[in-house]
Amino acid sequence: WDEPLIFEINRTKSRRQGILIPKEEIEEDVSIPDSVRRKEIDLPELTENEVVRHFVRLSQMNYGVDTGMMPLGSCTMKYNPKSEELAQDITGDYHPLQDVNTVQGTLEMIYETQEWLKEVTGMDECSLQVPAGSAGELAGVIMIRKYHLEKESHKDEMLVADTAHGTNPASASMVGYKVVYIKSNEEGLVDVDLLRSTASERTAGFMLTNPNTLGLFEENIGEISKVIHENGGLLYYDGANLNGILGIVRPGDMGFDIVHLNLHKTFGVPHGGGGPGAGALCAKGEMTRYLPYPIVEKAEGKFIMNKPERSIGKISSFNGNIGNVARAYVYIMGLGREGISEIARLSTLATNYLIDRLKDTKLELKSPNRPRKHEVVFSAKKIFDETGISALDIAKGLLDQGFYAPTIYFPPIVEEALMIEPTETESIETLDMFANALLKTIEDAYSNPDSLRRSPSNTAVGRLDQTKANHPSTVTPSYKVEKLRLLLKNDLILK
Amino acid sequence: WDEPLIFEINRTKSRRQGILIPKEEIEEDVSIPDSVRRKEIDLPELTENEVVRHFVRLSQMNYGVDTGMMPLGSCTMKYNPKSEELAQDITGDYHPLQDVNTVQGTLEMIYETQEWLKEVTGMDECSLQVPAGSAGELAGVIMIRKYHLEKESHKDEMLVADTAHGTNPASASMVGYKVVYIKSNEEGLVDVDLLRSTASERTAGFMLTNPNTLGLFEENIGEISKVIHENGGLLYYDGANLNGILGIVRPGDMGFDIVHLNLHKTFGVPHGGGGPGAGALCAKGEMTRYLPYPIVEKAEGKFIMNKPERSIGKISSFNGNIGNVARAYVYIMGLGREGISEIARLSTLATNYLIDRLKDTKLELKSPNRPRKHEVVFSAKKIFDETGISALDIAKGLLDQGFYAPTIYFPPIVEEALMIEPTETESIETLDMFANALLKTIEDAYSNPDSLRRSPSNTAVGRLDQTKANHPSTVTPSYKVEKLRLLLKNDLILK
Amino acid sequence: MTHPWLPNLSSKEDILKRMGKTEEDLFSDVPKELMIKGDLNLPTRRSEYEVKLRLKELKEKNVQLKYPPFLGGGVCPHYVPEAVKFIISRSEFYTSYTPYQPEISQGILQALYEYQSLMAEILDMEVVNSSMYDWGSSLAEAVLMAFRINGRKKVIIPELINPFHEEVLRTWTEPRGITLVKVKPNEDGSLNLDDLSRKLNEEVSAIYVEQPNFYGIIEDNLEAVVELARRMKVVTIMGVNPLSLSLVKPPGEYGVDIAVGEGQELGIPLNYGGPYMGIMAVRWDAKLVRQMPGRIVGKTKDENGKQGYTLILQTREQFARREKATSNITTNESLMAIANAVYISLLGKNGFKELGEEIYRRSHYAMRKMVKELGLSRTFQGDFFEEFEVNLKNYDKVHEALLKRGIHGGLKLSDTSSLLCVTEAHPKKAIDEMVDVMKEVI
Amino acid sequence: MTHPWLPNLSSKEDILKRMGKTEEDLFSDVPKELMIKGDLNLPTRRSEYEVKLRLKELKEKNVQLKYPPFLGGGVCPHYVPEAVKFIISRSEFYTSYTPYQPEISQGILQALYEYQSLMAEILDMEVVNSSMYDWGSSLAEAVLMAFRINGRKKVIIPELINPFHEEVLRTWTEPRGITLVKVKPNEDGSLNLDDLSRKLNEEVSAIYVEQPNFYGIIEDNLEAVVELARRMKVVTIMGVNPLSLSLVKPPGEYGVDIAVGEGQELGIPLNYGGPYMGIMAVRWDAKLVRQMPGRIVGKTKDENGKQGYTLILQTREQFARREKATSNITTNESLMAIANAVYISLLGKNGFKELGEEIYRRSHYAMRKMVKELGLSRTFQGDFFEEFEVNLKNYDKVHEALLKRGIHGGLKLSDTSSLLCVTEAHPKKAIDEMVDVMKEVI
Repeated sequence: WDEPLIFEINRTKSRRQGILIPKEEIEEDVSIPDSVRRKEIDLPELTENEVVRHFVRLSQMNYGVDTGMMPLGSCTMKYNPKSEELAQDITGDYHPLQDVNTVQGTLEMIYETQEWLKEVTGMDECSLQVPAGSAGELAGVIMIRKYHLEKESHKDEMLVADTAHGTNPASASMVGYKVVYIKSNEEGLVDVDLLRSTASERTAGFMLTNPNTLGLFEENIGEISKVIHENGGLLYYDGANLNGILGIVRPGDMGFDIVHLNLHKTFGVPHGGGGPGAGALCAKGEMTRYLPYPIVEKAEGKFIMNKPERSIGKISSFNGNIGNVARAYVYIMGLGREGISEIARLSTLATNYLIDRLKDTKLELKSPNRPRKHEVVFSAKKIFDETGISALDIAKGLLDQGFYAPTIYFPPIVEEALMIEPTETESIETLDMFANALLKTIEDAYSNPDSLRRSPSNTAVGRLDQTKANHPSTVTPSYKVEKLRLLLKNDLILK
Repeated sequence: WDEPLIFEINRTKSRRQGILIPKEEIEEDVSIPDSVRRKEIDLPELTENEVVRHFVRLSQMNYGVDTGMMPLGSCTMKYNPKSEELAQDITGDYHPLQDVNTVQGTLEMIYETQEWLKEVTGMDECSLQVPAGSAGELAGVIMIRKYHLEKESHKDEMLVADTAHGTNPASASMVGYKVVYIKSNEEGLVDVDLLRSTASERTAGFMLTNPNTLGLFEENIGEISKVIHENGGLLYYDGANLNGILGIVRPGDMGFDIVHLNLHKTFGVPHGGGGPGAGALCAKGEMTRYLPYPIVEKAEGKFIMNKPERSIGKISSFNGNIGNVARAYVYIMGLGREGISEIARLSTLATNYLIDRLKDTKLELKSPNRPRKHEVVFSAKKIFDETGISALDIAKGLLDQGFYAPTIYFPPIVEEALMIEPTETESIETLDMFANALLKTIEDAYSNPDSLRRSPSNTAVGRLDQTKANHPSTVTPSYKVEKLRLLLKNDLILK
Repeated sequence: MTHPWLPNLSSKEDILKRMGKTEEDLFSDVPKELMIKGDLNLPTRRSEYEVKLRLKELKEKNVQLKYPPFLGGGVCPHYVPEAVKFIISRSEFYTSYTPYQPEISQGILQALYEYQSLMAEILDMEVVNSSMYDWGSSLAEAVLMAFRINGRKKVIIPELINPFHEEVLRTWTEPRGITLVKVKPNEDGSLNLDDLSRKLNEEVSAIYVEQPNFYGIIEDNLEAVVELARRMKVVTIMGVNPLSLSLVKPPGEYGVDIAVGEGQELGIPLNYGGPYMGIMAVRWDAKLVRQMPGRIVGKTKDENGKQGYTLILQTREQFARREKATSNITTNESLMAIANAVYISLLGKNGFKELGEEIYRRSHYAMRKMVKELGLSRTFQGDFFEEFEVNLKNYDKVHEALLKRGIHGGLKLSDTSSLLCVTEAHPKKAIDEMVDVMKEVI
Repeated sequence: MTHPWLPNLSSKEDILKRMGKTEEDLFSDVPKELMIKGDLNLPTRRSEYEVKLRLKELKEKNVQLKYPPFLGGGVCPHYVPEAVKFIISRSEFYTSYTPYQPEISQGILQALYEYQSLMAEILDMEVVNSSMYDWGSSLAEAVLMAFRINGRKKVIIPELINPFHEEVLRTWTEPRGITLVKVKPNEDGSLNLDDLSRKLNEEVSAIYVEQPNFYGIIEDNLEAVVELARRMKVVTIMGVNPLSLSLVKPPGEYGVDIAVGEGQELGIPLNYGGPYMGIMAVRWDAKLVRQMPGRIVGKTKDENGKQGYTLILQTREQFARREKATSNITTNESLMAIANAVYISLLGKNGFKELGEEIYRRSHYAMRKMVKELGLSRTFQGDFFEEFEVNLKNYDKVHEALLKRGIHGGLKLSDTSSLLCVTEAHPKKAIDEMVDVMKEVI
């Protein structure tokens, strides 16, 4: 159905309100002078019923993990256990600046989470102050910068694998580093020789995910680590792909100096339609001194907030997304040691099962004989060449069959890329259904390409006009702009 | 979409479980002898994800007040404020047999609710032990019986208006009364002359709703009360329609001796897809001595559970649907005296507005000049005669326009009845949309009857095969029967 | 004035104007002298936050127990999984109505069909309705059903019947002239078959047995009961705690006619008395099915041959049959049936069994500890599930001592007898602590 | 083994067999010496009930305060309506991903568009992104944005800036060589324009002002600030508490370039530090819009002319532009933006104003009571919203006395200074009780 904009529901403009404000009998006037006083505001006027019904209907026009499989590569869309919501009980009503003596239980939870994350990453210390993965990356790169500055080593280059997530170069660049890409070799792995020849005294560090975004384990990680460290650089681990090795091998054991984790990927925190997530930033050895604060420590049987000696400071205003840290806490507790050690085994199994189911198709795979970890990237180039059906068309075709689409056109080194991450929480039956849906879509590419090109047709809307959406004379980012357009008779160009 | 039966999701029949059982290290064997020990059971084996996803999908194939207007006559499908759910805090975890000293707060809530319901009904005492309206009716009729028995008056007839809800005669009959119907007069009201001639010393009582199911206020209620009481009978108020007079006039003031309330109708408790609701049974004067127990009373600053002197006993095993009583408590508290006094005014306004919007159609109305209260019953007989489109077809046509259907074919005294109750919680905009949808459906009856007869077509399924559903050789009330049919090659007849 | 739940409050005058009417017109048929004058004696409206503060205040007047109470008597404390709460909080379910329009109610219809099907497996019976109010009312309806079937007026019940259910049974059936006859227990607490045989005759409409009975005791010879009843053409009704059926034989295996029970223990909070969930099931027999009260969902197809669900056998119901209906029930406990369905689905085959075993073990551990460490005795010696009775010298003294430590002991059956319920919600340390406190005062 | 979250755990061997592989094959590329040997040092798995008990245990280690703490400092206690919690608990929202597939993500896209639109009205600015992490990170991004626009490296901030946000700003911008210059306050706590003029020159990239500032003080001459900045082609950044905009002029009216702020106070719990909700908005100016970080949802049409919503201006983002992106942000606070949208919609025009007024009144009541009854003084005398500072002889003594009564007083600014936040969540009696307790120790 079509759901009107919230501004357009109460068309008679009668006075309504969706919640009552509690009022105390207090003799105080609002004495703000006219010069700073707000005059008007155009907000909806609706009852609770109207607001609830509106957003319930919107929710029904949305697809989440609770609706079906979301095989988005590098996003780790796993099932979010409902018990995680219980965790709000020890976070929801607590103010971040409360006397620590009044929140010892909450601090204990944070402390335990830090300890557990240290254990699974093989690092020496973790800070949970970073509100998301990319904030963790930013903090990590700032740590690298600070470290080198204090060592007085002049380093202005950050090495980044060409398969890296876009956040890696973006983070490096935000801190002022020049980004130097390391091209992958034929197999889709870091070209160690190239790395060796590129690394220099200018190299501040190397940002890497392992397994990489092709789902391949960088088996030369020992050598990579050696090269970087020999050049005085630091090895940075992008934790987005940790789900492929969790319980099998630890970043700390592979030689990484700094690790960020996405608790909303690997540790089951819901993605919330794009956020909030929660991050962790872990470091080894000397690097722990630079971590963002606060870090919770135990001192004389009491939990306290601590600031590492050379801390880069804070990356968000308060303690980090603790509400979500608590969800990850429940997730880890619920899986326990027994469950955590199965995560990579089962997510890897799911990926390779899908590869097995799709092996006799026109989808192509780099290094087809290497096992994948948490994800796999197929190229639909052959299909595109033969039928004109693109990765985008395939994605839209899957929507019509009740699945969310894989990540497409990423990583950029694969043409017509379909990047699929099934996770360990999808049953074998669902994996089979997904494989069948993909097989059917490929078949359609050959037998019925026109209809596929017009897909999706079973969804709330069809393919959207992106030109209109982005053109300076039609771009519409708010209702305010809609109103202005009406008022100015459409003469509102973004310039 | 099609959602498989829960038994059919894990098709590989692998061992799965949706929740872990907490286990203590206790040395105890399960030593139930083989002769009483359970051997086998066929239950699904699913993870939490599979169970949640299944039921989320099912929920999306369901229509509730949070999805849109449900104009079901006599059902009072009003919006259920979300704050009602807070009330679980003082009911959820409390055992009904707990020492009353440990649940004083909960008892206070029950006590206050009793007091408030006494006030709005004008009765002397209320019992909240009845879990629903019809349970209240049953209890009420048992009270009437016990009262007459103790008075040693031989009374074996229960008078019931022909517009009454089906529960009235059913309740009377469950208690062993002979049901005598009082036909309505031309105007749709109780025919007082007929009542006078029918009432006799055999008359145990008269079960009445006011406003009646046509939405008409029984203005002769004073006379009706006189007739019944002169014959030694009792006047029983079916509270299903209270929403039409709440805050305007009270059953107690109209001469009713016993009143049941449906807290899930008038007092905002959600309907839960058919239940649970909650009831209240209130009585005046002498009749209070017969109420079901427990009733909460205040004694020396403490709340206690009391049993009226001549109580008929308990109608459900424990204290009644207290979880829902607490929701009604929140509802009444949220509206307060100011809001409660507006309920009938606004629900009546909504009904009469709809009548006004529909007045120039082929829908017919008994006593068109009398105002309606909470509901209105139209007859679609003219439309049926002219086009063959029935009330059922009209109902299905509305489904296709995103509305739930009115109650149809009730009350039986109106042919092709469409019984509409908009409630006070639907905005004027929604009322207009509903009126427009109904107008369009009527138009379709004339311009496009075939397509209307095939409606609904925008729903999860089309019209269902009721013959197959109910036929002894195909009736299928459980998966167990499905399995047996398969095993017995369909030779399973219900005989 | 404006109120968050009343959209047309501020535009009342406008709407009336559009209709050319006044508010008085709409109530012109209500006699003036009957109309409420002045304000109702109700509290003034509260904002949501003020409501919450009031509820908090009330909650603080309740005693916050350290552990769930060791109380049973037909309903017991259990852990309700978050997934269950989550599903029944889906407002498409909880704000919906009885699915009279199946085309846009497939969700609740399928969910109820699944409840019926899951409960059918647990009970091993074919036809389960989609809920009554609670165990007590299910039992009452079953007895009325038997009465409709054979017109006889005597009903045999065990002496160790749950007294709460018994009272409901009396309230509902006494007006119809139905009398209850009680059968003595054996020394172990099970039904005395000799006494039963003696009391069984052609005036008897139905025999009701409970599994386990009020003392938690597992009946071990129900085959014989059913056999005796069958000979006399007496309707057999079995009341069950469905959770016990994880370990003991289901009613279907005994071939009983009607099964009743309480679904609370399968995913429903205690709710201080309700909502609970009355289970009712019958054998695959038209005579029984057609006399069964309550709504039933069945599977069928739509016009295009697509599978769908709808209410079936509605000719039994009050809205169609009025005084000839099988019951007056309309509002039932649908949402609780869905809670049952979700919980049973989560448990699954394995979890259901594990849960039963864990409860069995914990309750036996508690009993044995009391017998061994406190020297308490039991009136009946039979094997039990979940609930058990112990004799105390002074219930009140023990109860007060426990309450002082934030522990609520068992149910007072008499001054010297307590009925305890122990489930997976009672950690071992809670049991140990209870026994320790008892030790101090015994 | 079986686990409720791992469907294929028990059929691992079967699946491997179907693939003709072993688990070792799947990890053959991982160097043996790196693989984890033995068990990880993690707790054993807990059932959901055991998790709940553990959380309860932790909660009991926290102090249960009698009232919400009188703490602000950028985030404040407020009542979050049930309807807000209900909507963001709809799992179609909270388990969904960034809406890269708009066709099946219209729900979240429209909801985010509505957030942007509602916030646009509150700020009176045209373009709002669909969230940053919090006020601090929004501010940091705004300063980096100004740097991208004009390449200058000095940023002017008020001395009374919120120190928590200031620290985030420093952390993010220091690596780029950006330096912060502080402007003194007037006696009333507002920005000293003379000092500002003195410090303003052509090296300045941006001026940042807060409304209200850290001491809660309402700035009353921001027109002049914007005017000064415009002359020097300096980017103007205004940080706002959006709730204060119910009473005071919005950034749009001043014509500022960028507005930032914190959405926590509009329907988001305190969460002991987050999730919060970074607001960021810019004027209708291509230069600003194209440099704005974060996701933006726009309205457009589909192939059939049907209205729809999609992410727009994505060429600014990291996944497309990599090191040339406007920011590295990916995961943002979408769900919190929806919470804002629901809460603002519930408040509506009237409720928004009423809420602001009630908070204003209560906080002024508290301040006046402390001044009058306790004789406390304030460092700055300007009018304030929601938060205010008072001087105490001994913060710690007062704090301890309050805590003993279950009351958490204001934030310690120094040994003799406390910053208090009073909102609609603090009943009058809580304020009175706090003052009474303070009376005893002052």
